[in-house]
Amino acid sequence: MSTLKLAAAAAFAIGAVFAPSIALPDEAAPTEIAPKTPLPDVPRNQTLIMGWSITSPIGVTNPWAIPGYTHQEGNVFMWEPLMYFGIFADKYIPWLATSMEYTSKDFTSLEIKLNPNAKWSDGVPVTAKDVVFTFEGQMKNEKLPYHASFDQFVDTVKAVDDQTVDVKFKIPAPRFKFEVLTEKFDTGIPIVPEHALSKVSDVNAYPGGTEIPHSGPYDLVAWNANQKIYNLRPDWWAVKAGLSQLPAVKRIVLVNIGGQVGQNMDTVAQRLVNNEMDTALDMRSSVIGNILAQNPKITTHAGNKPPYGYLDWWPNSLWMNTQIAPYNDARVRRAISLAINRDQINDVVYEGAKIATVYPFPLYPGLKAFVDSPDVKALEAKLQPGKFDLAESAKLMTDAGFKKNADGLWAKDGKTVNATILGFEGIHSDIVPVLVEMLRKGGFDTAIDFGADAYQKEQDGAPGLYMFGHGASLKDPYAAFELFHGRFSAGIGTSAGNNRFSRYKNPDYDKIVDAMAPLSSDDPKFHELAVKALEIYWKEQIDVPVIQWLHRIAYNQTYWTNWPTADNLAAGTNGAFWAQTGMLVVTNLKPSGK
Amino acid sequence: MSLKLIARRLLFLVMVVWSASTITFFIPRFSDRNAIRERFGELSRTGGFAPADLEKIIAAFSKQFGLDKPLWQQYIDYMLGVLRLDFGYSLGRYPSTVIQLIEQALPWTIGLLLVTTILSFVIGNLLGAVAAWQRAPNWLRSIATPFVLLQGVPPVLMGVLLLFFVGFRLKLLPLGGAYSAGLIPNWSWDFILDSLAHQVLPALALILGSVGGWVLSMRGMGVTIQGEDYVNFAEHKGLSGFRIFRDYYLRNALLPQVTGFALALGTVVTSAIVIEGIFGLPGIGSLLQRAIQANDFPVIYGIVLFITIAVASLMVLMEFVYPLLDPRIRNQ
Amino acid sequence: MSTAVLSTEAFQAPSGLTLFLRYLRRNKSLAIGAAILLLLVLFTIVGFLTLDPDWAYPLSAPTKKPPSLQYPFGTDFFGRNLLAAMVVGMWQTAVIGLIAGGLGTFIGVVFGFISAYFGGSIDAAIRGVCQILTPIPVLLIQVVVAGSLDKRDVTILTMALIVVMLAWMGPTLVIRSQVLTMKERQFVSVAKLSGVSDLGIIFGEILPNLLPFIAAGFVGQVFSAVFASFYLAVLGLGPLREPLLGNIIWAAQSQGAFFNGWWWWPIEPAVAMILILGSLALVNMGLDELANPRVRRSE
Amino acid sequence: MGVTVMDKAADALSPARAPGAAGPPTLKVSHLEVTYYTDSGRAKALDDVSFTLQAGEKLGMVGESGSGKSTMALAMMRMIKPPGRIEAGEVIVGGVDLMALDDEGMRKSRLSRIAYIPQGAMNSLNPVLRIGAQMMDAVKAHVGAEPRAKTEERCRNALKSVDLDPGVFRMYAHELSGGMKQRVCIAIGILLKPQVIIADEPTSALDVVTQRQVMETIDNVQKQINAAVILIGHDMGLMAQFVDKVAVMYAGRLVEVSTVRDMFTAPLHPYAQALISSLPNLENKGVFHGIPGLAPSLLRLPGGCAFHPRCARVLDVCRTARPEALALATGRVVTCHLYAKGA
Repeated sequence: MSTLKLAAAAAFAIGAVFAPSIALPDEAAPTEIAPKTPLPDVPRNQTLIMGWSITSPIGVTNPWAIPGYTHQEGNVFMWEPLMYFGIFADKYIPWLATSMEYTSKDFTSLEIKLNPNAKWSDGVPVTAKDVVFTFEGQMKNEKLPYHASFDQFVDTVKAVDDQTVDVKFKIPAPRFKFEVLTEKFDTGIPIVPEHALSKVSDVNAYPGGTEIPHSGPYDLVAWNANQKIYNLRPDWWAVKAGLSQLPAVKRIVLVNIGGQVGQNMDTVAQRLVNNEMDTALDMRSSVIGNILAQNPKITTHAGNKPPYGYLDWWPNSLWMNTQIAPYNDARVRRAISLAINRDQINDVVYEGAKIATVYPFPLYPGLKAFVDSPDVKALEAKLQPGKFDLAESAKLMTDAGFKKNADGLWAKDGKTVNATILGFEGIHSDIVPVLVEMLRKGGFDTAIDFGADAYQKEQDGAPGLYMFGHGASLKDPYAAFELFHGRFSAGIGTSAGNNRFSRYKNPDYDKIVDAMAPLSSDDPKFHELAVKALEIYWKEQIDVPVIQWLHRIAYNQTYWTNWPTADNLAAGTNGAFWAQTGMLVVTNLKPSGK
Repeated sequence: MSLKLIARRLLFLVMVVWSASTITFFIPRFSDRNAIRERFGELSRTGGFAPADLEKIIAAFSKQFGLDKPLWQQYIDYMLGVLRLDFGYSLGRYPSTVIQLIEQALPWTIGLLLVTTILSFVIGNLLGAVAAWQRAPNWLRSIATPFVLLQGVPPVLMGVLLLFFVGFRLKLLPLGGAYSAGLIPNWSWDFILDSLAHQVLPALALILGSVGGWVLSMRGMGVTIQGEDYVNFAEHKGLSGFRIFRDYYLRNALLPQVTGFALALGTVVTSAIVIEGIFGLPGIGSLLQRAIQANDFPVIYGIVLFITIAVASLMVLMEFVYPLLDPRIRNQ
Repeated sequence: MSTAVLSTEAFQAPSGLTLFLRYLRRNKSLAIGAAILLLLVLFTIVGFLTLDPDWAYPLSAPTKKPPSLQYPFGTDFFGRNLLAAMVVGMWQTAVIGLIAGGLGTFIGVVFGFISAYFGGSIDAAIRGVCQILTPIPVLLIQVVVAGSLDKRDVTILTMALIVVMLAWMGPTLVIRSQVLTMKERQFVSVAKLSGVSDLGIIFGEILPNLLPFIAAGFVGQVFSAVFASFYLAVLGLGPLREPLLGNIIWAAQSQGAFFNGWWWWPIEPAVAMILILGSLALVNMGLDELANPRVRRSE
Repeated sequence: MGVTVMDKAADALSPARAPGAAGPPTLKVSHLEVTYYTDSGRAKALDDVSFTLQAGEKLGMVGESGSGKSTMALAMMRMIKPPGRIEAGEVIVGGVDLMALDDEGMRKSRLSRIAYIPQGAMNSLNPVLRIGAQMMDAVKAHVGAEPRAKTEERCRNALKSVDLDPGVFRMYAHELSGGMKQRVCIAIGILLKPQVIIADEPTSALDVVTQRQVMETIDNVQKQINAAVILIGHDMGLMAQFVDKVAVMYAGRLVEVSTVRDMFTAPLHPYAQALISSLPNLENKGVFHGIPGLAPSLLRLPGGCAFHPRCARVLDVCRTARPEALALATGRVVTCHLYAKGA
């Protein structure tokens, strides 16, 4: 290679190395959102500072920008649904819609009436056109989160007039209004502006930025790697409509605490204690108590006593892939459950708070009523799903044809049970190590896997055991039971339905669930079926319910009061500012007067 | 310096970049992890996302990102991209491009990384040189020892300790972030001072950990140089201890270290991964950590390559500076 | 100047041991380093003899107990007896260090020899590869690899392999340069003339003279191996159930140990690490002096 | 004890040889003693060495390696490093006892009173500093503030006086040949016109031609500054042509000091005799008489005369009694029992 060629090649490379700029695709998100003119100063006591680890691409505010968009990082302050649901008050909170009523006995049609005052940030009124656009988008665009549900249930959507929308369902959809059209926790859909998105070529790639018209009370004004800043929009329609006072929070600063959810939490804790933040993402059980001890101004949903939090909607089970040996054997599944000492879990991980559970759903008012019903109580007494009994566990394993090997581990023809538990670093790093040791004492060959690819593996059905939540039931047990329906029992390697990892298949069980589907939860027949389903769930030990999930959120009352707590329901929502109902939490805050 | 030499050096640079990009391209492929799926996993884990028909969506995106092409073709596309410093889209944070993510992160660490690298180089080498200098008093020579030991403290712990005592208990310095919440970055003094204050603890954590390495290598070097005839002759000449130390001993002992300087940059970035996590600095380190967690390999390539290129270029730069420091190289 | 001239007269020189001890007296770093290492080894051995290794795993003791008579090192959030954890952890750390260090040095020596001894294109190739790989931030790559690995494959052994992967260039270059200088020495050319085979020369003549360098190199390798594996573990990329020193710190960190006042939990593994790395560093310095005659002269 | 004898001896012979200039000797070394504390025991590297030298005199030091030549040079510079230590003795240069000076004083004396021209000048020069810089800093370290031009002038002159092109001033060590480097060292050595110059095997590792040139250079510069020169080396042949007196060392002791002529025609000490006869010359060309036996270990010196195990003319007394330095009427000094009775 001649010197000159070398030089040329090298020069090329150097050129590449130091190339100042490269062409960015036009639909790409902006590198940073900085206010054109300096922002007006807002005093600390009118500013709300919240900590979260922000991961979504800068500039993505369009709910249909997939997969960049998440409601969890402040976007809920810009977008509004037809209705909210106040879980602890157990009531609907009408919002863009004044009413949503099923207009047929069999839940096959629904009428939505919109609030005539509703306006987008650009002054254009929110009308039936927007609702129809939103619904039809979900129906057509298969990249959107609720495409599947719309595809399954919705037949047609019609705008009767500017304020009225008529929805026709293919099959009875008694839960569609609640599950899909109502926002609570992390589910439900916001209404998007037809007049803006209909002009966009690819709605999934359009970031939205600051210019996209929105109906929520706050405008995004700044966003870089460190933080997002929202300013209050004084002309928010909901004030005129009498749905809300003019919010006291004039500015929201969402601080990016970096790292990964659940990591480096003690740094965040210290910033909370030093009043650098008003609230932040939920804390591990080990940290929250200490936060309260160090700063009396800080409180939690449960005040300042364990468990320091409220029930989240994701009770965690030890899921088992029922298509993989030995987890295809109900006796083994039961044996694992018997090896788990739920009281010890409460003591070791949760300072004695009663967190361990035997249900695949959270005990919110509706579900609490269900489990307190006499027949469920009787069933529980009979089956003792929470029993800890190594002897019985051992017996079941022996029946299943296992023998203890030299290391005291259960083995069948030389191979031990692969009981590696998959979990998520951060949120599971307290409970999984404990489970692992319990199972090991029960003779199972355990290990921990906090691989970032845990979720994918669970999807593919590669592993046998994994810690995961049941993001399903809130009002009635149907959604939880549906997780185990046979139609999600795809073969290993192909993706099971999302968050449905047990791949359980049992025609009798499916019959029951199918029978429940069209029934409303207050239907006595529904209750009867639900108990049957629960019996199978426990008898068959489809998975091993371990703990209720708690949100231990620190509320710093130095600058802001009226956080939603057990004694003060506020809007009746949960206190997570990142949940779909987060906007209600913020707009209900009152200044401490400091 | 001859054109040929320059050409050779630059070729070296190209080779480095090439091998680095190749390594980084193939490593993440060992695992059959799919970043798109994991992004949805993340969304889904936090409950916000529940499409039943994931496979379709994932396939759609895989196509968009060209992940459906055969590996060799992806490799070629990727290589062509590298030449343009274009690493394409982040899989996990579409529609951001990798370069954008790096651009977003860089301002918050570039200063930190450079300053810490330089400071620990200077401090470490001075201490190391003194430690090896027979004529220095023992107390002076022993200053280096604690730094050597401090290497055993992982940056993460160093950071936590500093945070807890200096930041939290004494409230001397801010607890995290690149600047105080609510500020808008600008060039006013207030802002600059504010963000500097936020960099002190992370910088300290990085420096304390990395000085030891320099001390060790410099000490080794110094001990050798000290035996050289010209150092003895310098003493025969009746030079003062300081002159001998500076002109005859240090200058010669430093020469080999200079090359190491470039390499150190790479190491610092690695430590930055944790430090930035702890101090909530949204810099290259945190970016890389997330990327690894999410197996967002375009971003992983992007960063590793970015660093490698930086290091390699720095090395080449050193190659050109070196002759100025060492006349022996000059006319070869 | 040579102060002691070989003597033919019949007088018994002081025994090798006494000489070595006297040498240690002068080579402080080697002495102290070796002493600490010895202590650590003792600690581990005694530990294994007196403690049940299972205590190093969760739920084997009451949780969050500060150091006490019953639990000299205290216990952690998960009910590990930290004394046992230290014992097992150090042992595992040592294993990684020795495997990785040994492998790295071995590869280094082999390549170094081939490169320097046979020279020519082989030399050019090996040297080129080393130089090209050097600027690539090793730890960074290791982090990426460990991060991409299937967690079930992450064991003490794989940790070692990950670490060794990019750690052989250093020794290769050192050995290479040393062999080059050796080649020029009298005794080698003499051997060559007297028709000793290449291998004969390598193993008979050069290798023995290189031992100090190899030893120093080995210690250096162990050092970086221990450090790297430790680092990966601290990032939570290690085999999580094992009480690797790094893992313990990782676990402590993930439970906000400091904030919660469980200081002993992260501090103990850190101190252990300081001792290990510190002693290795000292020994390394010491061996430098042993290996490098220049240095000895100036000592 | 023998000390007095020695002193007399020294004084007795110095005027005899000094070209002109009587009065106090430029250099007076007495009872210099150096011990190395090695792992395997104490080694007396220098044992009761005394001699004097007048300005303009050239003394050649010979002896097998390990006999203590270089140790003596270093001791005179006070550059003995641990584990070595100067136990006793005086080194008086122009009336000043170097051993009595404080460290700073000694530093100042180096190069200005007593200069050392290193052995193996190959890497005695700092590779990264220009020759000029290395000369200038030497000067600056001694003379107080003086205009740069003046200092530079000194250096260029020094270079001239060793027949080096002044251009060398701006060069680097690696640009010079071995001989040139050695001369640069000499030039540095004479920068401050010291009264004593010690050249420690200045010609080792040089080819024969260059050796001559270097020696001549030393010869010239000495004449210019009329310093006392000590030439250390084992090449008797080369010595013979350049020095006035030859001193033979054995096992850390000065066994004989004589004029070149006396030494080569009629060496007294059996060891000296052996050395001389081992040189090839016209009479015994081809025939080579080595010295039987090996140099003793300094760690375990034989009792009595250290040379007795190898001595051809050994007496019983040699095995037991340590011989003293004897100043003979001829003005020669020898340390041997053979001549004790004669005295």
